[in-house]
Amino acid sequence: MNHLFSNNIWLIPIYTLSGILLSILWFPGIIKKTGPRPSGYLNILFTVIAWVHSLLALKEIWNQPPEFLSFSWLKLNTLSLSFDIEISTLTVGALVLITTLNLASQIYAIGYLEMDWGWARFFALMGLFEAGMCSLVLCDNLFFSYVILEILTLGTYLLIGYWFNQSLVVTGARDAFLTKRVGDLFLLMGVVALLPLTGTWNFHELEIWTKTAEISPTVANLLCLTLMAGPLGKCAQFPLHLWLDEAMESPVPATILRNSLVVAAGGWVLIKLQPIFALSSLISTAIITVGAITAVGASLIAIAQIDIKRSLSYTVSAYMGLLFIAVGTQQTQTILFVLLTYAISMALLVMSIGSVVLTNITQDLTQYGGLFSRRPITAICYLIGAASLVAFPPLGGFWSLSQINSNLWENYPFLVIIITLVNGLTTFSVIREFCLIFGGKPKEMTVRSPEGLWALILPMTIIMGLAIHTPIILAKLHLLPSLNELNIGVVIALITSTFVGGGISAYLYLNDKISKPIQLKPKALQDFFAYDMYTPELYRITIISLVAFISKIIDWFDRYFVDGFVNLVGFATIFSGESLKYNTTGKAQFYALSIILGLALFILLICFPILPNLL
Amino acid sequence: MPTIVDIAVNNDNFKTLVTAVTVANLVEVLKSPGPFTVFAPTDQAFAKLPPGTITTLVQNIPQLSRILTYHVVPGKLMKSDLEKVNSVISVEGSPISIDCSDNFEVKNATVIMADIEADNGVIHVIDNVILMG
Amino acid sequence: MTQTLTKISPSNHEFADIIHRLEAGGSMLPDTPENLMQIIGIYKAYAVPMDFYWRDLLYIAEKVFLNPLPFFKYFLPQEYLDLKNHYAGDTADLRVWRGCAEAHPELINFIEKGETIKGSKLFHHLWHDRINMEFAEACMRAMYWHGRDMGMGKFDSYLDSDEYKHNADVAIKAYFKGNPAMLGLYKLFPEMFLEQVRQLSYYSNLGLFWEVMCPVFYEMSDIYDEGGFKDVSDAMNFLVNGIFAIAGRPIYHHVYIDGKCYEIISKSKGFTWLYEAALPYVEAVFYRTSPFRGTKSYNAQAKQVPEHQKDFHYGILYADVFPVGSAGIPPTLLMDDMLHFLPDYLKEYYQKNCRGEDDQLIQLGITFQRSMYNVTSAVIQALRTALLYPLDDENPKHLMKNRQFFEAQMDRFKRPEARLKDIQNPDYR
Amino acid sequence: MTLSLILWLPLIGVLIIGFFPNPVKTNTLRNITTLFIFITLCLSIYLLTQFNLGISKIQFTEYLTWIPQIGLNYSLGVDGLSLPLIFLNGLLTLIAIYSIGEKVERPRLYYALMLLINSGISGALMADNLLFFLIFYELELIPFYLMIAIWGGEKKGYASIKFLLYTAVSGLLVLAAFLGITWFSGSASFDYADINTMALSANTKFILLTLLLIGFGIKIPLVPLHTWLPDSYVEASPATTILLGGILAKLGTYGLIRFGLQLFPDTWKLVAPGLALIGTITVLYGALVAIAQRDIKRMIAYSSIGHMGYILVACAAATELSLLGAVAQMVSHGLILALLFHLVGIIERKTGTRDLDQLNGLMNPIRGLPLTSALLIGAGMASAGIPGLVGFISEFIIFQGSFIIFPIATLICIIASGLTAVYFVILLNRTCFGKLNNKLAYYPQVLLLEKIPAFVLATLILFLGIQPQYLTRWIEPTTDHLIATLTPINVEIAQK
Repeated sequence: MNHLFSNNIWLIPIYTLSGILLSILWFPGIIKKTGPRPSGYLNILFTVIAWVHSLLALKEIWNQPPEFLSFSWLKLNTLSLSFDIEISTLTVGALVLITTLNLASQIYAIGYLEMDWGWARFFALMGLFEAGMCSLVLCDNLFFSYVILEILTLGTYLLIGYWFNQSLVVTGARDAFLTKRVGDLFLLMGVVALLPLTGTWNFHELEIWTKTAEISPTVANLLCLTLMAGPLGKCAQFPLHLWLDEAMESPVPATILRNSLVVAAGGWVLIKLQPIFALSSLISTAIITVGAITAVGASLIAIAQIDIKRSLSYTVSAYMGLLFIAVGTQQTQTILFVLLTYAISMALLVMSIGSVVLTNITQDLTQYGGLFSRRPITAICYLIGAASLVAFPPLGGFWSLSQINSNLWENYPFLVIIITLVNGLTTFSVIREFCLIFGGKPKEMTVRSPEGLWALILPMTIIMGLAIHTPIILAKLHLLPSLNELNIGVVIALITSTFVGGGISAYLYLNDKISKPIQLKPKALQDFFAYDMYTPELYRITIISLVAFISKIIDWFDRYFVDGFVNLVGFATIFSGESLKYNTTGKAQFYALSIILGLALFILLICFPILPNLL
Repeated sequence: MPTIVDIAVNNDNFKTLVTAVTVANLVEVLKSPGPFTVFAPTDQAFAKLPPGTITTLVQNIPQLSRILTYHVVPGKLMKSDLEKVNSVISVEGSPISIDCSDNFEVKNATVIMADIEADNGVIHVIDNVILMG
Repeated sequence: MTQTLTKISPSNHEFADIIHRLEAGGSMLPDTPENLMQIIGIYKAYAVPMDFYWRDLLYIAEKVFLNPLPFFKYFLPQEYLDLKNHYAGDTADLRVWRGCAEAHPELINFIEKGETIKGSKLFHHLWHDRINMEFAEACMRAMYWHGRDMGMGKFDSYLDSDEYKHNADVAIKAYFKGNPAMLGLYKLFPEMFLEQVRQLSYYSNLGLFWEVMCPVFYEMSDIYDEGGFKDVSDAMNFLVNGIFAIAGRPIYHHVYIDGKCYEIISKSKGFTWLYEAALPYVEAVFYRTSPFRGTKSYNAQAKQVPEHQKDFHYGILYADVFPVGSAGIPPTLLMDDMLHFLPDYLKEYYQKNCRGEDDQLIQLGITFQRSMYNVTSAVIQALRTALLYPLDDENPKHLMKNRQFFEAQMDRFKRPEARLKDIQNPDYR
Repeated sequence: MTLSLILWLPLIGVLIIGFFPNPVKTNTLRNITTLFIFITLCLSIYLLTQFNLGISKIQFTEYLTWIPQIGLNYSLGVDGLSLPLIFLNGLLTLIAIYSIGEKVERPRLYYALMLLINSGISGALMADNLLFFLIFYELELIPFYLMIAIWGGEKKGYASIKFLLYTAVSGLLVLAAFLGITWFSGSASFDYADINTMALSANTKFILLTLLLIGFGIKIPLVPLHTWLPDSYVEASPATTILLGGILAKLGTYGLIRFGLQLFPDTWKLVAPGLALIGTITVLYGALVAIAQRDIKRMIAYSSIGHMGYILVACAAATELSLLGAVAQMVSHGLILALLFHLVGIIERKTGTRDLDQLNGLMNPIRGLPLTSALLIGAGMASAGIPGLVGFISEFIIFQGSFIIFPIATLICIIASGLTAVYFVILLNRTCFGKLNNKLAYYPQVLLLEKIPAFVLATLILFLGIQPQYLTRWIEPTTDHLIATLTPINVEIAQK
């Protein structure tokens, strides 16, 4: 069988990388007379090429055993680094998903950023993310996974910092970079520590190693914890979740990609690392705990937000929490399933929110209302996105959540309750947004609200079609769990939670008799969630002020103690006083003097060894 | 008694106004029983408008009639009636402010001859064309 | 100025100097030859893209109409390039401009050649070597979105009348005749289509507004080239007269489907250029618009976006021009459009200042800001003429009314972000 | 001959510049200097191509007896340790010539000193005779001192004297150590090849090594011997700082490996834990103090202290990998630091300030310094160890190499590289991001002549980051050989 496309699958990141390089030609410093839009068109073209390539490759590789390629990068004495690639249905399928969503968000950007002059930078960075995620998916090597994650961290910094004139953008970019970097550095520690133990970073060889590994539990626990920390930051889990909310300052097309895929990239690495996690007794508890806390906490926070985009961003954290739970309970297949359905529906939700914000300016939920009749396409896209996110049969989220819960019921009934609860809360939250935006009566800022440009609507409707068809496609491919695999009681509980959550929300927010905004009693509790459980303040008074304090202290120490001591000893001050005097009077003499002094010293030094002979 | 239109036609000071009303097909309306209160700008008032204004208006009848109807208020309001109010609503729909504290002023125009009674209303002659806004 | 001041005491307003200047018949922009040269030069550079804007806006409103995938809406057909301007050329209703009624030769030349090479429209479009129509649409959207809140004219409320809905319905049905899918969609979501038509009515509105401004600006440039304007207030007064001359120009929305004209807003509704287009335009575009995404956070919790539309002050009179050229600053599009058509004397002028050719975009942006302060001054003076009293009125009470009007106008520039103070300084560039 | 050419050509340049008839334009002088440095750079590239990667010994040797009475010989040679640094020296001098701006006061002296510095550093790196090395090591002080004292900033007098005193002490200590080495080992000359320290008593070796460590430690510099560095770096002109930080400081680590590790392999294991500790402290100290700075040049100066600490930790660990990383880090740090200082120099010249509280929004593509900012982001990220840039791979090799010997120290170094990211993000956010201040934003443009050096450095940083074998291949044979002589010791330490 011809494997032209799948064997050359490594070209896919190359396509987008060439798009990035070409974009540089349209930086505003370089083009002076024409505009920057060609860079966008070019990047889209390259994404289309990548998309077609990955589709053709998927066709070739379908039901074939995985293949492995390896490119040697750097060979050193005791270290050899090679870029390993896994070409399998799974990885190529992920490529298709990435290129599809990136294509959609890039086309969306044509509309959303039609008045922006920074296209070259924006599309180059989108391309960077696409290239990064594609390589991450293909990559079968922990070291390079780390490298890619770290480059994506820089990418996040630059992409969030896209509108760099705005101060909140700048702090958002900073926080995202630093938070992710903290995770990355833990991962780096794990990477560095792993090699002496295993001698390899290749995921498959690591898996083989784990079967025979004999390491002390402490080492295993520490190792696994550091390895977990990287994805923890990427997936915006407690306590490294803050950046995602601040990242909402970036343009919506970037948010589409970030909320649906970039956060999930952390999950992907986690899946790859799962064999190693089996070594530690502690780690699965840790992962589950983090996931569960985040899932419940973030879905509560989401409900308390008044900002459209922020509310969604906490839903992202909540879903990534579910992902962590699934990883902690070793459900690899199910995680991939969750990732797929989640990515599509979240992309759809962000797209429809963006299309509303673009025409109505405000992002405050309390200023919205009454858009359904005039924005039905957006509203329906939102609804489909919401329905396929949560357990709403027969859409994607229903199947993935049902499968998780059915798998968990035997051993982890407590987690089933948590997931069902989170599902209910999330439904409440997304329906709340829907009712506030589309339901009710028009307010000042929503009096006029036409549907947007084709570049927004077209990708949105296509992704909507994809969301609707996901279960059908999966069923065709026999990837959908059959009903007898599922635990009916658990499934019914899930569906009930969806309808109860959605129903209560719709009742509260569509009912004119209940005064808005709805206040939770006591107010302090609402504020607690609205202000993100005061984590920013917590960070400010702990880590940030600690580092600032220590650095101030050491700086003081350096200035007044170390340097002061030197000055106290006196040479420097005496000479400098003198030299300053000379500086102001006659420069030449002073320099001559210093040269003579230097030379004398030098001659003395040279002659020093023969001095004994002379004596 | 003559109608509002008759009074205007018979007065040499309202040539522009009459032409405008005729062009705008408002003659019939102003001949109808009404009653109306008309703030009638004199020819000098029209002449104060910058050049071109009238040309454009004459070319565009609906727009012209809108300006003209701004000078008309439903009902028969004598000066004594107008002294009691701050503003009245014109036929065009926009308000006209009235100030009788010193002179009898209608917006930025001064009434130079008040209370010319007609069969179907009253005319107040003003020295400026008044405009909405 | 002395004349007014002898009759009433000086103003204590923060911008007393400027108010006194206005009372003397001047502009908010200081009267210097340099300022005059700048603003006229930029009017010229603005008029050429505006010639494209109004034609394309009308083309979209009248012909593209409800096309769901309007990929080619910026590709102006010959018919619209040849469209006769109602206020220029031999066929004009009222001749304001001495030139031709069709698209300006410089514009035609740019459409054909661009800044790069002669090529097809598609090539120039893809190469972004074209007029940035997106900005014109953004101005339209600003008028549309602020329309209700501003409460100016009767245009906006008419869009919600039954008569309008009926007219739109007829046109929509005619447009989608033989397209059951779209007709079905229309049946399901009539409001969605209606809202689009409302927006298209604003396309028409702004197109008709600019159709007038375009020849006025050309004319000013021509007069200046002939040595016509002595000072800034001359230029302003020319605008004031223009505003009056054209005030009664009808604003309407006609749609042409299969050669048949559908009057969605007929001329007989009596909507006028001054009340239904110019004043809302100035309010929505010069004053309000919406915060640039590159300078303000839209995050609801940050509260950087005002709660009420009336508190929006992000138009050209308030905008910070320095970030022009970076991401998230929409006026860059307009500045880029004007960059193609700068008269030589302005190019030379920019060459001498700051970074010369390299920061022309920002320099011309600031010039544009100055010139728009002059246009706003013209609007303020025109309003004063229309609604208040002559500057040389004998009655102190009337002068006081004028004073109050000017002060109220200047109050809007008390906000810290207003650039009124900056443009007083010739070194602000 | 090539080595001698590299050494002497710049000195010929000095003569030409010195005797060039008056009046002479600054540009002419600069072109002459550029020409000579360019030829030396080409020669060093020629050396790189001719370098035999299969040989771990010193190559291209040249030997002339000079003053046999005191054992001083004209002995030159290069190996994988010095060759990359010689190339770096040529490159950075070239960069430095173009990073002072258009106008130079007293150009004749300035360019002569530049050439002198270049020749001196090459000499130190090529010298194969301890005393010969020391001559150059000391000779460097005078031109650097003058560079700081004449073309420096406000407190140049203080800074230059401090620099002179510190480094002179460093020289004295090294001299003492060298004398002791030859004296006690009874070598016939100061020639490197003649020296054998095996026979010395453990105590003697320890004392001699300590002297070397302190001597070179001042030059690197290590905490707490570092106080000369921030003052000199900040007060010196960007050109001087590039040479100071980019290459002169590397003489310290170079000396440490060449004369410390190589001459006292067995004693090294005794001091290694201490060195690792000092290295780690230096890393943390540099990073933490950098966070507190408001002056960008001072911030980068402290960052440089921190980055030199990694090299020390790597040297202490002394595994094949870590030593390779150490030398690679010398080169990559030289490149990155030079780029950073060059860019900071541009920013200071254009905006007139280095204060983080005043700078803002330089990314503005029209009124700001967009290219400078873009490259500053690149350089900052390279310094913070983002993969794909040369800083990462060197640091990674160091971490991986040192981890088996000093796991805790390595982990702390990784944490410190997180702190590096903190201050670089502060720096970038304040200078590049944000909005330009409208009152100040009338900065002059960056000239092409200033852009080119930045481009060259940035290209190298990116290229070597993606293709690091072009960095490591020259170094590897030498460091492998070096470690091969130490292997038993390593094993011993590892078992502890």
